[in-house]
Amino acid sequence: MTASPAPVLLHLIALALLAAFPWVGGEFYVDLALTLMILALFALSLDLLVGYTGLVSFGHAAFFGLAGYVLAMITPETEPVSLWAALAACLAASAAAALVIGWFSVRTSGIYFIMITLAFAQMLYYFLSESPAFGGSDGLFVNFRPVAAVGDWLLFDLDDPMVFYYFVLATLLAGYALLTTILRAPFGQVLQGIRINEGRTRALGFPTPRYKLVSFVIAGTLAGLAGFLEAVHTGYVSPGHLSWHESGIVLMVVILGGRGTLYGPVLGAFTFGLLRNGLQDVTEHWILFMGLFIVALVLFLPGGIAGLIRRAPKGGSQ
Amino acid sequence: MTDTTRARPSRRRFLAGAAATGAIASTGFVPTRFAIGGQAPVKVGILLPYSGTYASLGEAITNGMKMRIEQAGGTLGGRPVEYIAIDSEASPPQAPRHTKKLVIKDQVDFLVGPVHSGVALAMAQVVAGRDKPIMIIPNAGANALTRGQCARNIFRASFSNWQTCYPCGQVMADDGHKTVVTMTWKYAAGNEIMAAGTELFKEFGGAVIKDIRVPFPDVEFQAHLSEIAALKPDAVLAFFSGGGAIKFVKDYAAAGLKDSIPLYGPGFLTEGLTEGQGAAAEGIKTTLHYARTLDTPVNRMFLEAYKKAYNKEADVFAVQGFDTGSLLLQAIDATEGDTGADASPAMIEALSAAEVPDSPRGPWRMSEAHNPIMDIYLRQVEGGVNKILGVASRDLEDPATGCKLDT
Amino acid sequence: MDLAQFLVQALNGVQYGLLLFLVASGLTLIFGIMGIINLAHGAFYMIGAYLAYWLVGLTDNLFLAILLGIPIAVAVGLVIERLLIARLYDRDHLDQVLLTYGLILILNETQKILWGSDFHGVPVPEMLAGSVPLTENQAYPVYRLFISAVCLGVAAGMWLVIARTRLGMMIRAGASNREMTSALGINIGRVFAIVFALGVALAAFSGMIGAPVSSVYPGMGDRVLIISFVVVVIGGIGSVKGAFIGALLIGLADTFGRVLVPDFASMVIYALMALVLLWRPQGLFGRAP
Amino acid sequence: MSAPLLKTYALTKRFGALVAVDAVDLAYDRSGVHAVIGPNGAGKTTLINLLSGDLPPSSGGVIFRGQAVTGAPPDRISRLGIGRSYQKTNLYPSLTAEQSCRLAARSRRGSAMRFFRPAHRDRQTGEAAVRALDMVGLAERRTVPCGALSHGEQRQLELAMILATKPDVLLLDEPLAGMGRDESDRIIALLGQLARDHTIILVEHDMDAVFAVADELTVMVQGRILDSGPPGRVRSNPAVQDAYLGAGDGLGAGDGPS
Amino acid sequence: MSQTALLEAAGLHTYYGASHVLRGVDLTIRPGESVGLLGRNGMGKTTTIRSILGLTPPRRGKVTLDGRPVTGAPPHTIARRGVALVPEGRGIFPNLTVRENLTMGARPAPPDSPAEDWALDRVLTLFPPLGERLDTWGNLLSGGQQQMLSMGRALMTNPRLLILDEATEGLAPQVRNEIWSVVRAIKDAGIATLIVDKDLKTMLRVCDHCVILAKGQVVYAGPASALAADPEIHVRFLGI
Repeated sequence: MTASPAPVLLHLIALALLAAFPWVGGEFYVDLALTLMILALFALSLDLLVGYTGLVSFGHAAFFGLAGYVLAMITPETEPVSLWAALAACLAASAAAALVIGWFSVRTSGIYFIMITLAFAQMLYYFLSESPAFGGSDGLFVNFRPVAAVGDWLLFDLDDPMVFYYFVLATLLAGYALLTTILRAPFGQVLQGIRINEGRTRALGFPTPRYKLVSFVIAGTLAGLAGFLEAVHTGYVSPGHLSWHESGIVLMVVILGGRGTLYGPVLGAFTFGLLRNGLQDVTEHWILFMGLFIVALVLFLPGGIAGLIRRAPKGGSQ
Repeated sequence: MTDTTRARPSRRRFLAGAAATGAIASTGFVPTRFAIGGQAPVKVGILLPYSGTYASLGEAITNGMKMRIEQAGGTLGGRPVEYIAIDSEASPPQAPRHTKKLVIKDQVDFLVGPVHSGVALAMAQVVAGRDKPIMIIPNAGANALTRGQCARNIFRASFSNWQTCYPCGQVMADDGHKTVVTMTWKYAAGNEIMAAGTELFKEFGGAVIKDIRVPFPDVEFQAHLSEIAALKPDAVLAFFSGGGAIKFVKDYAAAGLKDSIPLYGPGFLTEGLTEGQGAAAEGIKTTLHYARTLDTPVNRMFLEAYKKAYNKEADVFAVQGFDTGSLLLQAIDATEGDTGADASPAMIEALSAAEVPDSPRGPWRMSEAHNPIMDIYLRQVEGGVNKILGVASRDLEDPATGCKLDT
Repeated sequence: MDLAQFLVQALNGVQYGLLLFLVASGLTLIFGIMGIINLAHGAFYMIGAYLAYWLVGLTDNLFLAILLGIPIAVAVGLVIERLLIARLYDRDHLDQVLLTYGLILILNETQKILWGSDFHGVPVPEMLAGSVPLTENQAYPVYRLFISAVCLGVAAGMWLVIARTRLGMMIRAGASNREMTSALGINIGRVFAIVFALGVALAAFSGMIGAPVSSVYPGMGDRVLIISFVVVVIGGIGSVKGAFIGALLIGLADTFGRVLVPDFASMVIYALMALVLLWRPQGLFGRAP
Repeated sequence: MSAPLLKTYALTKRFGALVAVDAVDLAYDRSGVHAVIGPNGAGKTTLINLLSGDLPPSSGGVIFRGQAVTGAPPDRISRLGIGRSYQKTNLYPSLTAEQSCRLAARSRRGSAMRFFRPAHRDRQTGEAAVRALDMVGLAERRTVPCGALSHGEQRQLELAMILATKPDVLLLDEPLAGMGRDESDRIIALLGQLARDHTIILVEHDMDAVFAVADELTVMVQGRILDSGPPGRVRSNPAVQDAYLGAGDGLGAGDGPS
Repeated sequence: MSQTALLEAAGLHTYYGASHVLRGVDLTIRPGESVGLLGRNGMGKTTTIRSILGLTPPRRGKVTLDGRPVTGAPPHTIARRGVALVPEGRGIFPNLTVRENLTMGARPAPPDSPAEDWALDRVLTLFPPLGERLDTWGNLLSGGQQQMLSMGRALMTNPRLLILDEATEGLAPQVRNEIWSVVRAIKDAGIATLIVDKDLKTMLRVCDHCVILAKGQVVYAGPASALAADPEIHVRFLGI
């Protein structure tokens, strides 16, 4: 639960790499890195549930996609919207949705939790894909990136790809730092208690359903933040963003990277993304190799990629 | 769809900014025939589904396009062709990443794709307003692509959803039907096609007594077939595609409805699927811009060549791929092989005025909104093939409502 | 809706429900009884459909194709269980999720390599090709009725095997107390391998028998996967009876949902699942945890 | 005589056909060790589960400080001041002893819905945790993950975690099972101290320990109370002896040593 | 004494995770012999049984059946070599009927075995109450009936060694008597038994040998008659 020196060093190296990347990466790879940072943030948010609270959600894309839809709906056709207003609206929407879905879902556990989160996400998916007002199955455009202005003064320009890159990086860092802080705080300690042994935690006097709900809302809101960034990035949202495929992919990323660590999902996002990208370049049968890779990983590397790192320096944090 | 062309400057500013960011490694260097002695390949990026439900469409389009270019000597403007294909997975969320890979990393000269309308819109968001590449849509029919979302460098070689079924209304009215039930999947293409198909029908005084919408991509139709049986309309106008179309047509016939309530629809309902549908498809009338049975020398040669090259029957998607190839040839011929950024306006101009006389579907030309103006045929399944009864609508042009191209 | 319509739709609902049970039957065994979260269930179903297409092409006879296809599916199931699944019994459920997700990718691509990407129809066997009149203008396809009968047969067969055979006893015993079962001299590993293979065979069988009505195409397993989980979870994990009743309930809810609340038709089954789980978190016939 | 601190009336728990706890009436005063003994399956653990809120009773009820708490969730019962230990070691294997106790102590510092200040900076919980570990003799081992503690140490930690929640009533389900003699002695002494100002309900098989600390002894058999009262008297009850050593009549009395 | 041991466990060290439960347990059972395993709760009796059966394989030490090592073998192979368990808590399959509980693991006696086969009829003769409830679900039996079922189920595998873990626990005195007389009948039928029970007095009458465990070690091993003669040991290691 506390960082030992080796991970701290690794974190700094990773941060330096990401910060320096736009200067050496080339336009496409910079854009890819951006996409993967957003995926990493999305995966981090799910890891709060899967890895730290012991709740496996199979509907997490609902919050990711919903935030994008809110951005698309509030962005006027002909002018940009304020970044602050957009952020507030998108995060509030995902938080509210997470509160409602979570309120129902945290009463169940295990596989039933998986299925009930799936059920709610599917309902939202169908609602959006069947409502012409929300663009139907074709989705919606976000015509303008939000403007980060204070009064008339433009703070920074998200249309500038470099600025946007660092904006995403900063958001990812902020999310990472927020989760680190929360997990070290009493709240996070209770969550981990719930994951390891919910019955015992309840017996110690913590009303665990309430903690699970709050965790669900935080995770949903962070997923919304990632979805907001994705919508700003691509300028396009579709019901596909809420589909169970996307929920499945982000769950895979978390498991692949190593749940229960914060660096795991980030590594998972980059591994998954680069592997997918690389395999698509190399072979027509990339899906086959992706599948073989995943199967091999489960068999030979339990605990995901983070398991490798944890195994290397003995006596890590957990 | 709304008009978003005025919104484009913002996007373009971003993209221009991207190119201008000095630190970004790519130099923007574009090899042209003049630069490297005519040997630098023309890069054709392909973003089509090669996995999942739509994989066969992706393959047919690719085959058709490559065949057309092979027939023209295997070169574009005298330069060899490098195809860079990516599996779109028919997934809109993945589309921006895939598109950027082709556009930014591979610096393709032309971008061909996709099948899925959602993917097309996501691609358009990346491509629109750029000088390069020129995007040619070989299938996706979303009306918006050549209406509100139309763009200078985006062309469609296939159809708008509206076109495929607009003549249906007249056909049904001509057959003497007064009432119709529409039935399709509850998604954008279904809604657009049904709206087009009933437009004329209503003008002729027909009534739509129910719009049945099946959750996409569900193929459980039984409850709705019972509804239709109870409603007893004069006709049913339906649109499904692929496996869903096979199943729908079979279920419709098996429910005993085929003989009492005739079935109409856009040609996708039966095109290339009659083998799987068998006798259930007999008698269904559809409208489409193509039919395998089209008896023209061009089409006969096309079918024969395709069969020879790929050991498979060509379908409408192969035709759309073939015509995409024709457009690529015309574009590059206009600049004599130059694909540099400066050459773009000339290519766009050529494509905007393109006429495709040697299409298997019959001659067609490009509209101002970059969508084919073409004949729509009335077809009926007879003896397991879509037989052409005649032209349902000659030189049909999509209304292109809301398309404003800054030329 | 008049009474006749109501009855017709009820028939549709029951018929659809039976089909859903068939489609979910393999998952009922693997997930419901063994507790393995098998995301590849839909992929096995799809492989079954392609096997039917391929073997019907060779033999021109669906029933012969099914007879040939089932041993293939059993073999595939056994190999996968021994090589992969058997190593995961003691692991976290999430490892099963990840592994079977990998299996989906492998099976999908295998399908594409073996059979290509085209859509295929499989003809209804001639002896079952007709329809029987139902109302003045609607008929019911004989093959659908045949499938319903097969579904009932499969349900009865599953019930018989589980309730009436020694293997069934071992399966139930193993599901309730693995240690005690092996302490009585039962090779529980082999029992689980057989159950897994049976589950795969059932998934493939439903794909084969359904091929003439559903047609055969890449990605057809996706839809089947989710709906199968819904069936098993609504019915209650570990209960074949629950899955059967759950499937009928979903079939009826879905059918009447389409007719009565068409605007929300696609959400009905998910709403139903959410409601059932809120009312009885362990499903209709599941044992309380 | 004041109203008892913790009282049950006709407390009953059925599992299907089995009546695990059968109309039990108990009343516990403010302090002291109240031992509950009986053969396995007598319903002792079920009784603890009913008192702690882990199981809702089938009928009857529980009254704590004059307030009905029947069916209250375990977290509420815990916050009211009833802490419990588990028969089967029930810890956080990946947390250290100190982290576990901190978590326990945290539950008495108001809501833990605190998101920003690191938990380890909270001096009070830290001190409470260390104090609890010290009381059970685990202070030296506080940085060891629970999973790596010996069985006996894990039992000690169970107790430390309850102590860290500062309960008034302790429900201890076989706290000495699997402890070494030294560890047992230490815990027995600790229970003796705690009994001065805590109500301890002790389910235990170690009879030496029970007789060393119990102020009152209750014997349960088949869900019912066989006898209850001062340990000396209860011990001499022949029915109780039979329940423990067997009546010796298993094969007809008289043909063996007695 | 000249006979080879049916079961021999030597120097068993068994762990649950990091917790070291058995610290070198030795145990020998000869064919047809009845051995009592005694000790207070938590001293390692059940763990000894689990180690022998391979349910919790020992980390060190050796288990042999008829002189052949079975250490580390899976439980089902050990069971098939003639060891049957009547576990603590009875381990009845709740979702199997009485008949199914009995027949599921049934194995006929080996053809070369001199002993009479324990078939369903014989088991039902031994436990008449089960015969009346053959089609009842296992979990609907009373405690005593469940115990009979558990024993009958074990007998149906035709074991040479029957392990009884707390077979009379939680039963009414009258039912306990019935169980004990069956235990003796089983012994008389030539089946070796390993018995864990709290009823010391009866144990001393039934068993030939007794072993007392404390803290994972054998603290007493000897003839039951010797133990019976030494009440001081009872109190020290077992009693109230």
